[in-house]
Amino acid sequence: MKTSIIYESIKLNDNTYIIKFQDNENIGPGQFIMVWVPGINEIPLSFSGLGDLKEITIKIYGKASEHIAHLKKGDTIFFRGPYGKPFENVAGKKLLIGAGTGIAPLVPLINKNAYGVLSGKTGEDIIFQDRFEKKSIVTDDGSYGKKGYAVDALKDIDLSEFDMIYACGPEIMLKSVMDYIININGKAQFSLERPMKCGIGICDSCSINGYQVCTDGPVFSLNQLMEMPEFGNTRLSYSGKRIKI
Amino acid sequence: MKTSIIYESIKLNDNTYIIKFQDNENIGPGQFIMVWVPGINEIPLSFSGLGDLKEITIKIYGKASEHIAHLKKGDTIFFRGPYGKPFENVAGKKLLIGAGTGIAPLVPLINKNAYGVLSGKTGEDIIFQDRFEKKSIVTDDGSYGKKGYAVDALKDIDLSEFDMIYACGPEIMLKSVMDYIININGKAQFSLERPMKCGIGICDSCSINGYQVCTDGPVFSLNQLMEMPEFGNTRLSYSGKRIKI
Amino acid sequence: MNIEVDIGIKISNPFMLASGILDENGYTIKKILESGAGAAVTKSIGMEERRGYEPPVIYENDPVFINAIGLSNPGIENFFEEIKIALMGKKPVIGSIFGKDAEEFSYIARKMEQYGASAVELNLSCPHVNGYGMEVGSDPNLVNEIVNEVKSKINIPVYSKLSPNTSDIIEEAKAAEKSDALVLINTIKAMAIDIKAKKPVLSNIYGGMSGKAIKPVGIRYVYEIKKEMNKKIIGVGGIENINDAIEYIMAGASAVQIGTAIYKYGKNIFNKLNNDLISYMTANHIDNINELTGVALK
Amino acid sequence: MNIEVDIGIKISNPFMLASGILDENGYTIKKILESGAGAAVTKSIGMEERRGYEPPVIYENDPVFINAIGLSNPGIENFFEEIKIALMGKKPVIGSIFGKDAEEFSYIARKMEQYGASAVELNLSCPHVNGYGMEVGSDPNLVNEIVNEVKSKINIPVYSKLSPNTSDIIEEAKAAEKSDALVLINTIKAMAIDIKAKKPVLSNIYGGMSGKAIKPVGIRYVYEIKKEMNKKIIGVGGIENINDAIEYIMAGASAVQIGTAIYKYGKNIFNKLNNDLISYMTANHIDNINELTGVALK
Ligand SMILES: Cc1cc2nc3c(=O)[nH]c(=O)nc-3n(C[C@H](O)[C@H](O)[C@H](O)COP(=O)(O)OP(=O)(O)OC[C@H]3O[C@@H](n4cnc5c(N)ncnc54)[C@H](O)[C@@H]3O)c2cc1C
Ligand SMILES: Cc1cc2nc3c(=O)[nH]c(=O)nc-3n(C[C@H](O)[C@H](O)[C@H](O)COP(=O)(O)OP(=O)(O)OC[C@H]3O[C@@H](n4cnc5c(N)ncnc54)[C@H](O)[C@@H]3O)c2cc1C
Ligand SMILES: Cc1cc2nc3c(=O)[nH]c(=O)nc-3n(C[C@H](O)[C@H](O)[C@H](O)COP(=O)(O)O)c2cc1C
Ligand SMILES: Cc1cc2nc3c(=O)[nH]c(=O)nc-3n(C[C@H](O)[C@H](O)[C@H](O)COP(=O)(O)O)c2cc1C
Ligand code: FES
Ligand code: FES
Repeated sequence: MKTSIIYESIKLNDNTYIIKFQDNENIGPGQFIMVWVPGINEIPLSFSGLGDLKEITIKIYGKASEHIAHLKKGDTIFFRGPYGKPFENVAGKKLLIGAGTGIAPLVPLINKNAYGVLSGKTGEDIIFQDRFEKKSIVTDDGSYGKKGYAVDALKDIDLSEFDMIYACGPEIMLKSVMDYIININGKAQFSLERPMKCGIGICDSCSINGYQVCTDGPVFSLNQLMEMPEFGNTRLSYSGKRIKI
Repeated sequence: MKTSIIYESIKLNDNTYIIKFQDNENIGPGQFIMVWVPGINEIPLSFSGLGDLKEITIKIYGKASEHIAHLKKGDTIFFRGPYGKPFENVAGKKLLIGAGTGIAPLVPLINKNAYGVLSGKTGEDIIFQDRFEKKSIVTDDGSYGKKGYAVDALKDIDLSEFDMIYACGPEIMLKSVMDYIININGKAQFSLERPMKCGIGICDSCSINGYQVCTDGPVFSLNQLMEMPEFGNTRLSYSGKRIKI
Repeated sequence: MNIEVDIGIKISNPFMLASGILDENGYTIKKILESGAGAAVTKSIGMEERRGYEPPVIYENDPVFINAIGLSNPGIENFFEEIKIALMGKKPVIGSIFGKDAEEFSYIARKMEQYGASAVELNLSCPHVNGYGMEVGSDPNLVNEIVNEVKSKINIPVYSKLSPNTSDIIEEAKAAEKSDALVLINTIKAMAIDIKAKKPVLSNIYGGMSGKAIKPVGIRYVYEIKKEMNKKIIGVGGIENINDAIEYIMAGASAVQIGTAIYKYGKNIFNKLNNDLISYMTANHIDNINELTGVALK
Repeated sequence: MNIEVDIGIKISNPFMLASGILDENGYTIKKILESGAGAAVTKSIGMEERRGYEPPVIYENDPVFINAIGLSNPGIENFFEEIKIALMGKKPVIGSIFGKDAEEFSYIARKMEQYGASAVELNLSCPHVNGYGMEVGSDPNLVNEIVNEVKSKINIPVYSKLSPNTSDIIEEAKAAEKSDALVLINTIKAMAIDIKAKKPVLSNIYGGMSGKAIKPVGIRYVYEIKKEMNKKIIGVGGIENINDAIEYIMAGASAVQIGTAIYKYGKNIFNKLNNDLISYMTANHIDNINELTGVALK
């Protein structure tokens, strides 16, 4: 297990925090680590910052994320990794689509050529909007930006002008984005989230059609996903029971 | 376990053979290998030739040495190693003292500057004498060379003219050589033989005064040996019982 | 050249996927079969859905690998679809099962047969409900009862997978004598402490050690049991390459299973093992892999 | 800063030489003590002189290390001189002993006490004469009898070294409850086959696995037994560096023994462990090493 000392903790909103810590490992955008909270749990988290000071952005869902979100300067963070295949970062124009904290792993891809589509349930869920020069914002309840889902925001954008589309968020949102862009722009990369236990391609809990999200992913190309009938459709629960997404 | 294919086998006398086999390992003079005869035993053997074609010279004592001595071209030799610390090879004049097959590990040290003292029970035991330009030969029964022990041959030689003395043979012979040269020439290296089981410094069967012959030796300097009351005096038997040498 | 082996069923090569590794989702099993495995064993399935333990469920520090998945499984009634998907891989799928008594084992075994499994593997190394720290497999009477009961109820081969956490595996093996093959070995109970956290790493504290570190224990059990009784044996534990597999075969195994090595070498390890087996047999003038089974005993 | 520990006797640091490694010749033991070991355990000594097995007696392929020395020893009557020499190292020498019954054990233990040993360690993991494949240690009644008998006959501390080749080590540990400390663990039965020779490597076929590969099993036993009973424990198995030693201590060990690692790091590993312990304690603000014993259980 690796450890690092927390350098800084920044509160983004009621339940979302940025945690910064020193780590010299060379990590690619989209890769993740398994963060251990001794005595509680171990969860996958990706990076919203990839310099010498690494940055993770974490939303509180349960005990483990709560514990990590509340780490303070000087505390120790335990983790293993980095794991998974990173996004391929292109030189040209990029469209970054992130739902909620799904925008976090896309943050390292932001540059002058990036256009952001940020979605959330409410305005509270929208983070990192100030990092983008050009962006669209949508919320389910219309409390910030336009009312609607991420895919609705895409309808106002000319997708053909982008060299690569990047998307990260709940699988159901990714599926709707895929269904929409499939006929317009074939160049897209999606970062998937499925329940993870081992993180190293051995337990089968994160699998999708024979691929392990933890090792073959979490980033998959549009072409790969098109050949996965499970995508947006079914997955295995923590116990291994096939359930609808 | 490493393996090599026997390239050539040469009979030296009734019970002594040279076995040659390919091995690219860089081995120093005096180092040894543990040769395994599957189903029979495993024994330490040093090298009489250190080129790309390695050469061991073996005298038949029991089953294992018999089996190895009778290996033929094309047969497989099993071994592990090399183990032990090698002789330090000096540039100047060298005196090489070998009793019986004890001369074998000294062969790689032979050059223009080397003077050989070869001893044996009978003339049959004298091997490698043609490799030396200058030499003395002694046998216990006087059947070849002068009658006497190695140490007797030394009495006719001006030891002070040698930059280094090298000796290998039974401990009792090494002890008598040490006792003789101790006041004349302090620059000497001795290769010891003690019962070996592990060859890697863990079983304690080859030990002498806290040193392991397999890892700290088999080559020791005169100065080291002078501080070992066990030398030429007592050793442990195969079972671990202290016995007189 | 023949690399087909017979373990009650014929499998096209001796390399099988071990239970519990990449064999929960039918699609993954299918992919493993397509990657060259001769057969695949499913995750161990029980009567009821079981969540298993919370992460961390693995500790990895090569050569040490410890897991405590905790027999998470969807329950036999929910496993039909996965088998159905896995069978699209067109090679034998073997159902691994666990239960608390002979009745449970035979119920699940019958289901596996109905679902289309080619054989069942009895995981006799799981925790026993009626006794702290005990395992089903360390009670020879219970093993005997389970094996006989399952054998009498189904028509596909039955394998018994034994635990190395015992003082007398030979007694266990004899109790499982009616099995068509013995599978040796399951993981060795072990644990790791993180000294910075000053806490055990696994949420369950204890786990099972697998991989490279346990190979010499697996080889010993295969050899020891092959010597004692003339039973088909499937070897498992720490196989990472063709030499490891050959070592198990020489010790007495007719086929071998691969688990932990997959995290190091990926699913493609099966294709590689097949290619390396052919090269090995060619170089050593071996026509039939079955010739090698148990040669180290001679 | 205190690194002295109490295991019935006080030792100046927690690092001891394990039985069977460089401890047959008194001079070697002396040298190990001079190289920083807090105490040294001798090779296991029995009633009679025993030749042990023929070479190969070891198989080494890091991380796997297997030995089958076969309890070669000079017999207790011939061991006096070695202890005498070893004691010139001026630190505690602990006599490891084995026998077939309580009477033999206590006879040898008394001799060890007379020779000047500071404690005896009962090797309860050696082959039992009255039963094929059995070990003294897997018969709790016999263990109990031996420990009680030895305890009643000598005045120096008695340690019981238990075998991991068992299904219920807790039962064994309880049978050895009267010991002043438990030593965990001995080697795990294992073997290796050379696939080119198509033969087992060790002349005895089976041997005991030690080193890195067994550390997680050792940690598990120390932790499991410390949790179950409040006994002093000496941890052994796969310790190669200070982190390994600390892991054992956190699992519940008061002291640790080092064996196999010596072939990799030499006798000087003891000096290094001492230095690294001081550095560790300084960095972690620990004043007394005893504070760390069992912290992972809390
Ligand atoms: C590859 C990968 C990368 C990830 N990167 C990040 C990241 O950078 N930042 C981040 O905040 N999270 C990230 N996640 C998600 C994160 O791992 C989970 O939020 C976390 O496991 C929750 O753990 P917990 O123990 O706190 O909550 P749990 O106790 O597991 O969950 C509490 C409740 O919240 C629900 N829940 C948990 N996670 C989510 C979720 N992600 N979305 C919706 N509902 C959820 C649960 O179903 C449950 O009802 C990533 C996941 C994956 C697979
Ligand atoms: C470091 C080292 C290097 C060695 N190098 C060589 C070498 O290059 N060539 C070589 O021939 N030998 C060498 N030896 C000696 C060799 O290892 C032994 O001769 C061998 O172990 C005998 O094994 P065996 O099983 O054939 O005979 P065993 O069955 O062990 O012995 C049969 C009988 O011969 C006696 N015997 C065995 N070895 C010797 C011996 N060396 N001297 C006198 N009596 C003996 C035994 O006591 C016994 O009575 C070396 C030994 C060591 C420790
Ligand atoms: C993550 C993991 C999960 C496992 N789950 C099971 C299981 O459900 N049933 C079973 O019989 N064995 C299970 N095992 C044991 C393996 O099938 C195998 O016996 C063991 O890992 C040794 O083989 P290996 O070294 O090739 O992994 C599991 C092993 C691992 C590593
Ligand atoms: C070569 C060798 C010989 C051993 N001999 C004995 C012995 O005589 N008595 C004993 O109790 N343990 C013996 N052991 C076991 C060790 O004392 C120790 O319990 C085991 O090796 C685990 O520790 P390690 O991994 O540090 O070596 C021996 C181990 C080795 C490697
Ligand atoms: S998390 Fe285990 S296979 Fe992906
Ligand atoms: S032969 Fe074992 S210590 Fe030298």
